[in-house]
Amino acid sequence: ATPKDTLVLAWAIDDIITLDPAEAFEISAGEIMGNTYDRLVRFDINDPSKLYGDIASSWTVSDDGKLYTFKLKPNLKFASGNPLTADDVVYSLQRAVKLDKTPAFILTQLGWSKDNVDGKVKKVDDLTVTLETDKPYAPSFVLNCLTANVSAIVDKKLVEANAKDGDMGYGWLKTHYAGSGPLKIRDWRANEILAMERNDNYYGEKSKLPRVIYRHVKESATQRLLLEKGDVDVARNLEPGDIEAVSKNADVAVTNTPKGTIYYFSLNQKNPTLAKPEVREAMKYLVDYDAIGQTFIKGIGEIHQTFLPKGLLGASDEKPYKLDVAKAKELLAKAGLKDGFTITMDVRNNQPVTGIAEAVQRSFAQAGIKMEIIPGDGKQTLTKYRARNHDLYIGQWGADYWDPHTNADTFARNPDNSDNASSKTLAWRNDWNIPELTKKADAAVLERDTEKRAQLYKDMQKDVLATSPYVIIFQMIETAGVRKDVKDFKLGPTSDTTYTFKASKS
Amino acid sequence: MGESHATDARLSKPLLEVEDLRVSFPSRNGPVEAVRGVSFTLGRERLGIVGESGSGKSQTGRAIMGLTPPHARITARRLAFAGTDLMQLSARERRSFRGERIAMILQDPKYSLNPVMTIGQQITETLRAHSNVTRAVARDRALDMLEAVQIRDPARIFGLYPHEVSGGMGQRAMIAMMLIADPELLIADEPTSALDVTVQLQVLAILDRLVSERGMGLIFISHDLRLVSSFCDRVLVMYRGRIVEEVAANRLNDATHPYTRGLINCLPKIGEDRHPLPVLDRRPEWAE
Amino acid sequence: MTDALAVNNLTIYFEDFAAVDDVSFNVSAGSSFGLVGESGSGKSTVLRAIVGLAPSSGGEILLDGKPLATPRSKAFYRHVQMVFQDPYGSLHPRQTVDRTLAEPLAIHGIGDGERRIARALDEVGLGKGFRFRYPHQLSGGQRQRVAIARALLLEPKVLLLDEPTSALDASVQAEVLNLLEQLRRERQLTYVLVSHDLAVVTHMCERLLVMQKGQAVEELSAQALAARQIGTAYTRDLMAASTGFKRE
Amino acid sequence: MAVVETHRPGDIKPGRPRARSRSLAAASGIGRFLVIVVLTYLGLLAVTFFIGRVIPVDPVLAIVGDRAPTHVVERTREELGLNKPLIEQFAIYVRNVLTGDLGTSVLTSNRVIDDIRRVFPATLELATLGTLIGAVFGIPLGVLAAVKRDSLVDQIVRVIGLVGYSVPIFWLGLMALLVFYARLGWTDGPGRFDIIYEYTITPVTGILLLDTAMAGEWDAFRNVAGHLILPSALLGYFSLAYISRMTRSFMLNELGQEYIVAARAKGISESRVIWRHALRNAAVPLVTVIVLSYAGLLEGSVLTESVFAWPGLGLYITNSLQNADMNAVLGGTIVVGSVFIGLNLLSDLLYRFLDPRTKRR
Amino acid sequence: MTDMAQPQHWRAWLLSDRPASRRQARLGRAYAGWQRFTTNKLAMVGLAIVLGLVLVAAFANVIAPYSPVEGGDLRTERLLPPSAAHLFGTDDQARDIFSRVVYGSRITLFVVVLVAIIAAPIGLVVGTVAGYAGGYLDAILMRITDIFLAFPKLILALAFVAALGPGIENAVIAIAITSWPPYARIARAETLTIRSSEYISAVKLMGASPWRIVLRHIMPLCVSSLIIRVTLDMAGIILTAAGLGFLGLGAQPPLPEWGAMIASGRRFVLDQWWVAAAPGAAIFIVSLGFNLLGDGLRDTLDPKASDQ
Ligand SMILES: Nc1ncnc2c1ncn2[C@@H]1O[C@H](COP(=O)(O)OP(=O)(O)OP(=O)(O)O)[C@@H](O)[C@H]1O
Ligand SMILES: Nc1ncnc2c1ncn2[C@@H]1O[C@H](COP(=O)(O)OP(=O)(O)OP(=O)(O)O)[C@@H](O)[C@H]1O
Ligand SMILES: [Mg+2]
Ligand SMILES: [Mg+2]
Ligand code: NI
Repeated sequence: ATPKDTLVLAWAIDDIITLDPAEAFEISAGEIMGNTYDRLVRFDINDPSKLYGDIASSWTVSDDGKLYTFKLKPNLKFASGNPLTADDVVYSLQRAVKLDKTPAFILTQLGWSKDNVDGKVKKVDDLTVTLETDKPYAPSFVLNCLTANVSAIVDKKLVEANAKDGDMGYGWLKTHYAGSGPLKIRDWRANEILAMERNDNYYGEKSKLPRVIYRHVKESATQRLLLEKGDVDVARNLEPGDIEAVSKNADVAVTNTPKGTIYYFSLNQKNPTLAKPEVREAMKYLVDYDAIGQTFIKGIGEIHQTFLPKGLLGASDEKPYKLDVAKAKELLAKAGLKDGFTITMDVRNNQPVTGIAEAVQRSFAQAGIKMEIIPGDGKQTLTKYRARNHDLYIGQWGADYWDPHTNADTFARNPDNSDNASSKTLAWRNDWNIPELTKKADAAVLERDTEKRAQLYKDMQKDVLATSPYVIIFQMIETAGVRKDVKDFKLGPTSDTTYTFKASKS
Repeated sequence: MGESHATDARLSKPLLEVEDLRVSFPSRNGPVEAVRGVSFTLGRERLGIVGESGSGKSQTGRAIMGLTPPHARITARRLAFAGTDLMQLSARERRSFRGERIAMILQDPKYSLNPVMTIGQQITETLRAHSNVTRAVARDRALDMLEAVQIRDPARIFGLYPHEVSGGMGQRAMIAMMLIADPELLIADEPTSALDVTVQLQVLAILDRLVSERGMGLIFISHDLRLVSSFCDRVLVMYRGRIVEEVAANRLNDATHPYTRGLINCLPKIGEDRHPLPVLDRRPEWAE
Repeated sequence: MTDALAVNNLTIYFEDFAAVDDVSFNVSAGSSFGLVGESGSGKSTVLRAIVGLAPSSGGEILLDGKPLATPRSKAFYRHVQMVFQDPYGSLHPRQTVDRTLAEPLAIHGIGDGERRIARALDEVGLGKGFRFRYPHQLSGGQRQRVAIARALLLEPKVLLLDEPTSALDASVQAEVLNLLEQLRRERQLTYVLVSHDLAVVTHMCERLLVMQKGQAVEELSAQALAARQIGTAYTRDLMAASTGFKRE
Repeated sequence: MAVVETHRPGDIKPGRPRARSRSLAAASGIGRFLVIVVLTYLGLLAVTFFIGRVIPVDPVLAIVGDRAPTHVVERTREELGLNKPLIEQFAIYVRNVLTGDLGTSVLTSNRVIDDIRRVFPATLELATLGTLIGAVFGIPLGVLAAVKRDSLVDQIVRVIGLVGYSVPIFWLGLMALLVFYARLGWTDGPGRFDIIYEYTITPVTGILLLDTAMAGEWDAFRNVAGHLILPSALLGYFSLAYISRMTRSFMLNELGQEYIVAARAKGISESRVIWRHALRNAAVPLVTVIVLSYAGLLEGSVLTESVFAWPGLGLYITNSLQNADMNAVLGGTIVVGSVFIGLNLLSDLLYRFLDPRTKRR
Repeated sequence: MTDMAQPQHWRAWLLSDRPASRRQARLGRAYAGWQRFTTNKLAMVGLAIVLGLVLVAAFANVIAPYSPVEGGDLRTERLLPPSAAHLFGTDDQARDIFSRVVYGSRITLFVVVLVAIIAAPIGLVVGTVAGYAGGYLDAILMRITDIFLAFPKLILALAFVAALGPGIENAVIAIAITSWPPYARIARAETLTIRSSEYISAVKLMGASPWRIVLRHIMPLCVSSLIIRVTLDMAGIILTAAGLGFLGLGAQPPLPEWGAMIASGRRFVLDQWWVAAAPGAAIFIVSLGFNLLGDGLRDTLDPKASDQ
């Protein structure tokens, strides 16, 4: 059994490698950051298009659309007891840019860099901060960037006290906590446990439970056992079969929410066969979407074929493709591949991608395409993918922040297709050279009229759907099994918006 | 008192009676008879058993001890020790005879002493298995016994492990181990064949003295006719599991059986110039 | 005339232990020389040193007056062969008699194997029936005969015999000793025979060397021994022990 | 997985080992022994290191993630010294190790040494209990089987052993969890203890049974024990299978020796013949078997650990390996190597202690 | 009548202690071994299982009612419990598990045979050469062996598979690489005792070269204990292969490798137990078969054991 005052979640948290918000970019780390660090703004998890001030009480955007002024709430305090002021906000944003870790691009895409950020992010007074962007981006885009974890506010005093050799506390914060969120991190033992406690200095509604603990459990079956036995309150990595089973359990409720993650496989255009437009199209007809939807992703995903996941601005729910072997064969014949061909697919060793890959393998076979599955550990297939050495690659892509640009940027932009390009977008990884689309994407992010902007994205999705080397299969639905005595546990649309501090137990 | 008592006993009844003893081992091609109807009686005397390798000497000795491997079959019309029929006894009763009343010295001290127990432990163990003596008393008795088998520094040897002593020393320790409980019958299975010739005689001298002093019966198994004839009172000659001849030791040269005669003759002797040596011409009827 | 084999001041150390300490003797061609002594006195080690199986730390070994090369040449092995003590250990347990005997012929590239093997078996008194048996199908005496046949196949001049009969029953011993004598006569072989049994050595050899703890105690002729013309107490002890038990 | 979970020491054959060929310490003198240890270590490190570098996984990827821009990837690569020649990287690594620095794990952000200090006791506790169970039950069973050779008891013991050798551990583990934890509720579930005790238990040694007992936290102790039952019983079963089998074979060998006949000739009781004489001799090779099987368990049993969500060494190394977290893998390998060398030494010492023949006069 | 007499005649011919030809001697020896082997009932069971495995592998296409890789309709035929149509039920790709298990025997056999013919010879050569040569060569070879022994086996295998890329052939190589050291040790230990035996001295005295001695005289003697050990290890090899498959690094899908089948079936172990149970049972039975066979071979081939 679990303690009354503690919410215990079983979750695969082995992806956490750091607790520093300027660096953390993994799914579970995202959720921890979301619960433990405040930021200027957040979006409403019930309607992600709505933004509200977190530590900002209000903000304004200048007419030229480049200067953002934030007013902070007064009398804020960090968990450490230090007051939270504009200094901390400026420090945090500058720090993220200067450290330039992986998620820093979310901020640097606003035109900030190591060298100029001191001039772009400025304190006006203790409760006022201004941010200046290099272009008049859509405000929704800029503000959404500020909801990301990389924009979280760290305790300047505390961090600096632990800094070494001017590393801005980088070494220390990897394993420590310096925030002001509703929960504070008490303890992290990699691959074992992450424990959070109520932060009594939090400005808003305090956490109902004094303690929230994540237990690292990898196996779905094990999670299910623990959940059914009441040894955890929430199980987070249940697979379809287990979901079905726990949903029959009277003590357990199943909750879910669509996530900003989509699963797709892509065709490397370096491979001349795959570069043929007919082949690209044929493959989209060679996936048994329905069967996959009813089996491998039942309860954890729904069929989705466009590159913007549902819930993002402008997301389109078009599903023109379904299994049609005859049509595919026709297309292949047109491409001069009547007798099919042989191809490999790099597949990460986990579910549901392996199952889907096998299903795809079978439907490919019907059209004479012999597909060999090359299983690999995650990092292994990724290494290959990033080196553009694959034929087919199956994987997922999750939104980095809640704005359509995050996916447009990677699926539909490829500013430099040379081998040593600086940004290795998905288009780049598949050697898909698309100057036209790139321009469209660049324009869309500057469109300040939300309606128009949404339309731009809709158009792009249509293009991508028809011509791209991506076969997008489904959008993830995150599902959790929750014991009945847990109240108000709600999964957020992004990883950093699952707010465990709102949960309580009866 | 030992001497007179022994004499009485010798007169009253034989120590060991063996009649039609058979030992057979099952094998795929039917049972293999290692001992095929051996009969003899033994008083308080030195009885030698000779014969070539595989003739069943050891198995005879082991059958008397009850140490035949479990899968073997033993039958005997009579196998009695001091009047008690050994065949009728339970395993436990049989065990109580072993060591205490009948003891056996095995051939090779290198393999017959437990390598991980000290000599002293192994000697006192026999004693403590049969009588309720304290550790200290057992130790004293063991030291005495070691001295009796001509070990010069008993206290030191007592604490040594078998590998730390020479073959001759080990053999003496073995003798001490078997004699400490004062058995009435000692079976010595080739007790000296692993030893150097010079040591061999010393060991035999010890055995000889013990027999004459304690009045115990001795079965001396060996393949060395010359040794047996000079050491024992009476000799049984075995061939293929049977006794082919029984002679008084000092009359060995007058043995009648061609097998026995052959065995004696085929040995080279110093100072005799026989080229070629006579060889044994085995006849099937000997085995009948 | 030079001796067939001469051992001069041979010394052999195993680490710090002198297994053989300054031992010398000569064996003239066609004669038989005996080495006696108790277990561990270094008899086998001397023989093994001659054939190069034991390292010699000092002294020299001359064959027909010529010092031996280390390692020994192939030709050497056609000149000198050895028969070991343990008939159970000296035959490869997984090889038939035939295979065992074919081996030396194969190594030295000697043709006509069929006939030679058949003849060798005949010579040692084993008929055809034994040719394809495995060692476990042979008795000790038969094995020793195979070992002798193997040694003879290379037609050596010198045969070293390391206790060839000590593992055998007395009756079998007589057969093997007779065989060895007969072979020596027929082939004019030179023997060096090791034994712990004085009787065997005097039976077989003209001269013998008594060893104790790696050292030569005394060298004497078989007649001298039979006549009890013994120089050392140790040899006298050995002598006494070999006559049987004497009750004081 | 019997092989994976327990190392079958290959060189141990039933038989009375007179001269033990594979004896690390038999190398005369401490000096030579040390040289051997150092060489073994270096070899271990070199092999691990170069395997780590040829694995087609970019170690930087584990740190910066998939989304990182090229310049971040390149900078990180430089920071980690991964752009230097392999030999140089290896030299640097060895130098650091010599100064006692195993480096930092990129996955956990901790010093590798701290990580290992955390995960190793978990494995240690499990392996120790497993081996204890295996020895306590396996030895008597093996003895019994040998004494009653070819009887029903013997067959049963052999079958128990064979089943242990043949059944996949991950499958059995899952089944055991299902039955004893989920259905019957007799034992506690995966993990080392229930969350309730998360902050009652303060790890001192990391061996929680000890920690809780020393702190007098008996509730926690009971909970920890409850969690240990299944995995340790499982590992115990596997080592039991192995130990009983080896015991049987050693005992059969000893029971065939002449000194057993001699012992029986003394008229001592059969139980004394078996336990005092035969087993005491069989114990000599047996300790090596047990110690090496213990070493196998200490290396961490990835599959058991993964089924029981046990935060141990095996999982740690496997996980690090899959993410090309080479500092952690190398650190783990050093520990495993040390365990192996240390236990080999221990088995050698025990061997010398148990077998008087190895002592110099 | 003749029918009855004939076997007797053959038997006598085979068991003759005076074989008249090399062939008769060899056959006789084999027959005697076989006879000893047949008295061991458990070993016969083991042999039957292993033969069964070989037969099933050979006739997989005849025995299996369905294709092992092409499944039925995902919507209707997925995860069906055992029934007359699907003896062992179907898996998550709607494939007939019985057919997969049947075809899987080929892979298992492939792994087992390949590992045996890679690892055992390596171990044999390293061990005998080290043992016979002694000195530096011995020291070097044994250090290398020690290093490989000091590795956690599965992790070494994992590393190799990771380095070589997944796939059944690479898994085999990885397992072979991790499993030769014990063989080398056995071979070396045995060589050390054989080396000082008199029959080796005798061959040396014939003037045989070291290579000849090692190859023709020592190796054949080490082979039998190696065969025993390899047979006993077969179970372990199958389990390691399954473990690699379980960790996703063995066979590539959709190959019906038993370990990988358990790995994918393990997700359903709580509700659709048959998915993991069938390959689990297959592994268990085959492992058991090899173990029984190994035990029997030990009794037959090990001269020490057969003396008892
Ligand atoms: N355990 C056994 N199983 C089968 N046969 C056996 C067994 N023990 C002994 N034999 C057989 O019994 C016969 C007699 O053996 P025994 O040991 O009594 O001979 P021995 O006269 O003592 O010979 P040695 O002088 O060689 O010691 C031999 O043929 C032997 O093969
Ligand atoms: N390879 C070796 N290493 C170390 N010591 C050895 C070696 N070979 C022989 N010795 C020692 O050298 C001494 C002489 O041994 P050798 O075998 O020559 O004796 P032996 O006279 O033939 O005895 P036996 O009659 O028992 O055969 C013995 O003490 C023996 O232990
Ligand atoms: Mg005997
Ligand atoms: Mg000798
Ligand atoms: Ni292992």
